[in-house]
Amino acid sequence: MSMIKIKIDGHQVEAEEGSFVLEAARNLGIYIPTLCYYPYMTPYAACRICAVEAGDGKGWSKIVTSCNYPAWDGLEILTSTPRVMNARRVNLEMLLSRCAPVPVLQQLAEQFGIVKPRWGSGEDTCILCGLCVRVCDEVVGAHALAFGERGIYRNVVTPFGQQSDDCILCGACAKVCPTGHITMEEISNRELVHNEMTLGPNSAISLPFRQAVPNVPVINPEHCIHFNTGGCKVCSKVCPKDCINYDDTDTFEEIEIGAVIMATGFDNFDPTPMKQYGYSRYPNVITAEEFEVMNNAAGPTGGKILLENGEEPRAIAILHCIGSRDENYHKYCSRVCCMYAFKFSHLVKEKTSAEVYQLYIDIRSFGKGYEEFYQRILHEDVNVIRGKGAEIVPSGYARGSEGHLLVRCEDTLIGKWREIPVDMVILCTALEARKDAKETGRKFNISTGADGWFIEAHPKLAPVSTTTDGIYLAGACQGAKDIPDTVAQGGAAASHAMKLLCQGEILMDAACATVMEEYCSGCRICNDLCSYNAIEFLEDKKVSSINSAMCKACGTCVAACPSGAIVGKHFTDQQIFAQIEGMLS
Amino acid sequence: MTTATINHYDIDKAIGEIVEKYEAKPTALIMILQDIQKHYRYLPVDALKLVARKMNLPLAQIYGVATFYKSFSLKPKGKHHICVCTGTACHVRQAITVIDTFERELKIKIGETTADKEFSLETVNCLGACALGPLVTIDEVYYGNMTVTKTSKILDKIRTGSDGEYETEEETE
Amino acid sequence: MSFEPKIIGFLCNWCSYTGADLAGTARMKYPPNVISIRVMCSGRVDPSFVLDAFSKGADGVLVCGCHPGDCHYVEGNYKCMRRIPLTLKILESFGIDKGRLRLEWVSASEGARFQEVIKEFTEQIRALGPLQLKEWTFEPPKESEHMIEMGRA
Amino acid sequence: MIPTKILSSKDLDSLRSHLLRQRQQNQTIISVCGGTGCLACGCEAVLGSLRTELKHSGLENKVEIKVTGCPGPCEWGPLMTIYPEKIFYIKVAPRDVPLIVDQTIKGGKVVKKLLYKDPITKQTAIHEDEVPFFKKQMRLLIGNNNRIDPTSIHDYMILGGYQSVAKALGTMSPEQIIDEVKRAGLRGRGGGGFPTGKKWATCRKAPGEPKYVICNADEGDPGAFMDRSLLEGNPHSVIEGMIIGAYAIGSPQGFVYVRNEYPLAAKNIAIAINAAKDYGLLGKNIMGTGFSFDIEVSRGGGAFVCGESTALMASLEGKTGEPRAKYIHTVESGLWEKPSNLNNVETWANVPIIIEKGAGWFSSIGTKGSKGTKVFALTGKVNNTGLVEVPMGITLREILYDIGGGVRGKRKFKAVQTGGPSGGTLIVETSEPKVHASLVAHGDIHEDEEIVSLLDLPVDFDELTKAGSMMGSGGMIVMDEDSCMVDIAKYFLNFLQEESCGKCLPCREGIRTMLGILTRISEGKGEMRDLPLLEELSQVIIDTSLCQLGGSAPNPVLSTIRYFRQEYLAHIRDKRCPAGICKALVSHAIDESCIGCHACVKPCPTGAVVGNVKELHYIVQDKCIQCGACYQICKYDSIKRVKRGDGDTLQARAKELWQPRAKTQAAAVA
Repeated sequence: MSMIKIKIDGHQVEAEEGSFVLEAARNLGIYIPTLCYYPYMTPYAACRICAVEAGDGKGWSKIVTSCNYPAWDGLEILTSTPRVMNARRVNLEMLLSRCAPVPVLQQLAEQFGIVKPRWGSGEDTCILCGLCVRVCDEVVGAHALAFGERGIYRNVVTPFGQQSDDCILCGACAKVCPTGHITMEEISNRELVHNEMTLGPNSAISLPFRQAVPNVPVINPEHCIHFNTGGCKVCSKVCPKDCINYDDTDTFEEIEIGAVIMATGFDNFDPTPMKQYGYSRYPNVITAEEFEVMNNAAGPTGGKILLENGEEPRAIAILHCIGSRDENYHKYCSRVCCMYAFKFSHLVKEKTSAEVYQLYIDIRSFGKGYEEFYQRILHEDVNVIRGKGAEIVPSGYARGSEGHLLVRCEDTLIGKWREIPVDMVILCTALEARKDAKETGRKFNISTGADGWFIEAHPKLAPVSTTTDGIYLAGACQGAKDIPDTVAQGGAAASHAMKLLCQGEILMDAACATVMEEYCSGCRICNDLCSYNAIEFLEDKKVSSINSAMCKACGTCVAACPSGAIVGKHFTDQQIFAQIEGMLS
Repeated sequence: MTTATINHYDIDKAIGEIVEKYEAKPTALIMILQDIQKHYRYLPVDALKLVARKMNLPLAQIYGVATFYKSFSLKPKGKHHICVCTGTACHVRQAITVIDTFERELKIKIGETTADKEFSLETVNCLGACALGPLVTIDEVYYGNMTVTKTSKILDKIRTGSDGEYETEEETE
Repeated sequence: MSFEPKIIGFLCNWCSYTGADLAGTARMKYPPNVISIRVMCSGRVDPSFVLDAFSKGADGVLVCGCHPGDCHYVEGNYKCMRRIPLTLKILESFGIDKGRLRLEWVSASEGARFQEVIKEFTEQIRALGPLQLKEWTFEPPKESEHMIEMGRA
Repeated sequence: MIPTKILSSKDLDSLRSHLLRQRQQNQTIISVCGGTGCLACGCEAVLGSLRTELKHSGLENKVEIKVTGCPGPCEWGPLMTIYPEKIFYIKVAPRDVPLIVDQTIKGGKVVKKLLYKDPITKQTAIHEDEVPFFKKQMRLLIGNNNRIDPTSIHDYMILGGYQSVAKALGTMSPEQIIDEVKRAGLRGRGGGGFPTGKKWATCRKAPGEPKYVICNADEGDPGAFMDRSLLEGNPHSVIEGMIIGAYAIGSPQGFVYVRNEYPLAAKNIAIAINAAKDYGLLGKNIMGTGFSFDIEVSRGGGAFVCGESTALMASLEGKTGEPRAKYIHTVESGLWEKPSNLNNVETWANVPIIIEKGAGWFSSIGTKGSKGTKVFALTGKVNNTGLVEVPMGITLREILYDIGGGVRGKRKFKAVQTGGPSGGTLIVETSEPKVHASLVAHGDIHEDEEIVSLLDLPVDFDELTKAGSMMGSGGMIVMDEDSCMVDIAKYFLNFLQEESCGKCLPCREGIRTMLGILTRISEGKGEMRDLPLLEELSQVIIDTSLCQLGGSAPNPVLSTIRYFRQEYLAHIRDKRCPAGICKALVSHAIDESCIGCHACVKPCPTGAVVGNVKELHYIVQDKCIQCGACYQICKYDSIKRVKRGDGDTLQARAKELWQPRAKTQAAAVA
């Protein structure tokens, strides 16, 4: 595009041919009021407030709207002649006579000295600038808003006034509306859908979580408009350093490593199959993890403990051992539930005035300071009942006062069958191995036990190393444990790994296989037999040879060699024959 | 096709035919809506949603067009559709008195439909027969040189259902 | 007293041997007939070991390895899985009943399963009775028609 | 051999001569006008009885009936012309048909009753051109209307149709055609008067393919129906013009955007397009010249704003008819941002004539600035309502009095309004004392200065714009003293408020505000400061409106204030409506000229009129709702519209002056 010269209020300036006069004026710092103009959208020129006088300097001049008037060579613009100021003032007065309460108009009115429009004042707050309709069409690409009717009946509306199913709740229209006529319906008071209670972000661009490393915002494709409709890209326009890259995807890196520490963690047991507790059927029956999220200040309720309908609970029951110490689910004890259950009741007592009932089988306060914490909780008058929670039933059936949940259990200490009315039930669900633990284990050559936890080399002597050397275990992936134990294991695994890495040379165990060249016929059967490809073929000597550093001494090649040319040290054929002979004699 | 018996099966077929007739070209959108208006005497909501889907245009654009142009209406019109011409020529020949009479007789305002869905009253800007101002069309039949008295006579005639040929001779013959 | 079979067991060090050890530490009871030899991997078991065991008077041979995919050396047990059927064929040609050799997968945590396998195999061998090896005489293999044609073609 | 496809001008001539041979020379043809105007007058009934009558007398295969377009004088509908004698009958009723068949068809005699009778000279005219209404006209475009059946292409070809296409596509290059149109001095007939040749040239040069050619048949102006009769009566002339224009500009696709309220026009143009396609005059490789061009009809949805070019194009794109700023002209970026050349129906219809008769002949007609003829729709309070095609340069007085036959009834002429709402200016007799006083009060002229009466201004784009008026699209509404100027201004603003698209603020809010002020004035609540306020608002609206609808909306208000200032003052100061239209300021009363014919009693909806036969009647003031029924019925002009509240004084005075009249005197007045 060629550059041309134009004059604005006497200032000579260079501009691109066809570029809009308003931008040129703003670059020069000349103030021109606008209402329906927005930087990233094609100018609509509906409010006419940005009117200026355009002339050719030789007598011809005309009032034009600067936001969409294309510059041409020799153009002269006057932004504050009496005719222009009068035009803006009367237009503003006419708009005020329809939308008196709009703050942005009142500010402009002061500038132009309008006290009260001469034709009475209407109460409408929509100035029909069309920004919302255009942002939805051009930028977001959802086409959810439309101009209805025409003339003085013209209004901005979703088709037929119903909630439009094209609308993707991006909120762009509410953000762009200059008068606040469009407000986002208070989304957060949507009722508390428990199974969506996550700490994860739901806006399009955000930090994954507060302390994320690197502490850099990331685009979430499922919420971002660009990935849905191909439109928007406002973030790349506003980013000063222009570092938004839309086609950045996960990449696979091949890295050379010396050791691996498996710290893949655990999953929470999903209590839905246990029908008697009614999880996901009664909204106020939640799992411990959800209660934890509710307590988190960054969580959906901002740290407050609330029921489904947003009120505060009056009584809460905490049921221990849901899914653990259970014949048909997990026989092992998850170790951590008792202590965090007490933490929960402490939190409930602190944050609300609710009554707390804990139903346990045996209290496992095994750690340092754990028992003292248990005694302290007892003194905060938490009702502790020895008896596993048997069933949860909405109290509508029994007592007529709906809204409650009835926890049915057998209090073995007093030998009575009890029905406790509560508002909320927290299930301390078991810790179980990751669903994909088996595949991950197979990838790293470590086997998983019956419960899915990784198997350590030895339960007592080598709890953090595995049968495969160089691969270590840390944390709950090896078995349910709480934070102190996990941290300790982490340290141990790290030290094992460091030992391996900074040793310089490594101690090889004696057993390995070697090829006796005089017997080797060069048949190469053993070459691709070894899964550690420790066997290569020497072209010059036409014989195979085994790299002893890589050989793991499994002996498979020894058995496979047709001419018996490979000797497996410490497990030679003769030794085994001798053993057989010894056993049978 | 009375408006009451719209059921989903034939609305889909009917809209499909109409859209097909114009090969779903955007330039034909207004003509498609006119055919629907003629077919149902108004634009039903689900018909517009179907059009939006078949022509893969946003529903917002279809709604904007349906409410912008005067010949479309989202509410069912009356059985007899009265159009009073308010062109300048007819206005100068006192079309206002005719409109006032219609509004008085039918007890509705311009643009409305009587409760029993018999009559809907509308004004239109110039039907192109200015020689016969003030002019009224009722169901495509033209009634020229209307006066206050003739209005009530025609209404009674249509109410009694005898759509006999109406003499339009000049009263002052 | 009934016939007490002598069974040689080749146990892979990482899975079956550890499984046996687990059965032991769990004080599980199983017949003592199986004498186990530890090998680093079931892939190490050479068919000649099996034949040597039979020739030296073993009544049954049990080979145990890790479950396929669990092998500490990745594919050792697959190799064994291929060799055992060949060995069975050889045993057949020697007239030894195929039931006398068995391959089992026992993982490190399956102490109970190891106990089961031992009990069951011992009963099986007891049922087969002691192994009487006949004097081995060499008969040349019959010329199959196919080989004859090949020769003539 | 009769060519089914026209591949060259030779085929055209052979087809034309074949058609002429087919039509025996002196076969009688009865052409009945089937335009919307005559349709409204009941020409269907006339045709019906004509067909039955001919069947009875066994003449149906000897006499041909041709249903034609509108020749012009809708006032005298249903019209009938009998060829070859060219006898011209007006106001034919179904019961006159038997008389016509046996007297004129069989006997060759003329039915005197149905001939046109000049109201003043009482002279009857047998042939069409003897009628004074047609004498002063130069009917190039609508002259052939009563000789063409719009649904048959053959009638058009017989009259030399498509010769210009053959000539243009065959012998001329696009540049030559554009140069020919430029030299002819053809200017846009849509009201703007932009030189057509220059427009085509810019569109041809503009980059961007494909280019579009659009015919604006939206004709939203109320009181204008020239485009309707052209499209209904002679669609092929428009198509021929578009083919030549498209060839000159190099456009493969054309659109005809027909107004929703013209169903007959849409039908006829569609039939014509298909007929042209069958003959290979439209579609691929027209007449073997390699140029292919297709026309598509698109119907409007009932929006006056779609007459504006950018709004029309938005409507064509299937969107709401919202205009966009014309800083980039539509000839460079119009329909789907492609160069689009939009012209009015009448402009396209002129093109074949220019090509056929040449630019020299065309520029000989009309004035220095405006060439050719212009079709006006003369309506309102004029005797001969209808289409008038006159050469440029004729004065408005000639149109109004010589052609229009003067003001209807015995009322005095007040003003004529041209250009419809988007022109909105008045043309008045400035020599009128009241008008002269108003101009002086308005400060336009000094006390003694005399200016040329606008009626004597020649019809010319530049002259009219110089005088502050405007040619406009052609609507010409005559108003007599019965029209109240405040009401006329209110009517136009109300029309524009309904038709405004509502996009830009000055038009949407400005018209609403001004209408509010005018309504207050018409209800007697006006204040003196309203007039300067109206003028201030008008200036801002004209300056900042986005399109011409808003830009020209204040014109009616400005020109009514300018010429009829004292009427506004009457409404504001004396709370009186001189013309008796503004209901709030009027009360109906009966004066002494009432002869007691009792006609006004029955129609009164509220029974306000009281009196028995042959005696003086009077209107009960508080019951009367000023509906005007009695005013329309009274033949003796004895119902007066006086200032609100003066009704009783007038009726009291009438009671003394009234004395019973002998019956004979009453008959004389009828």
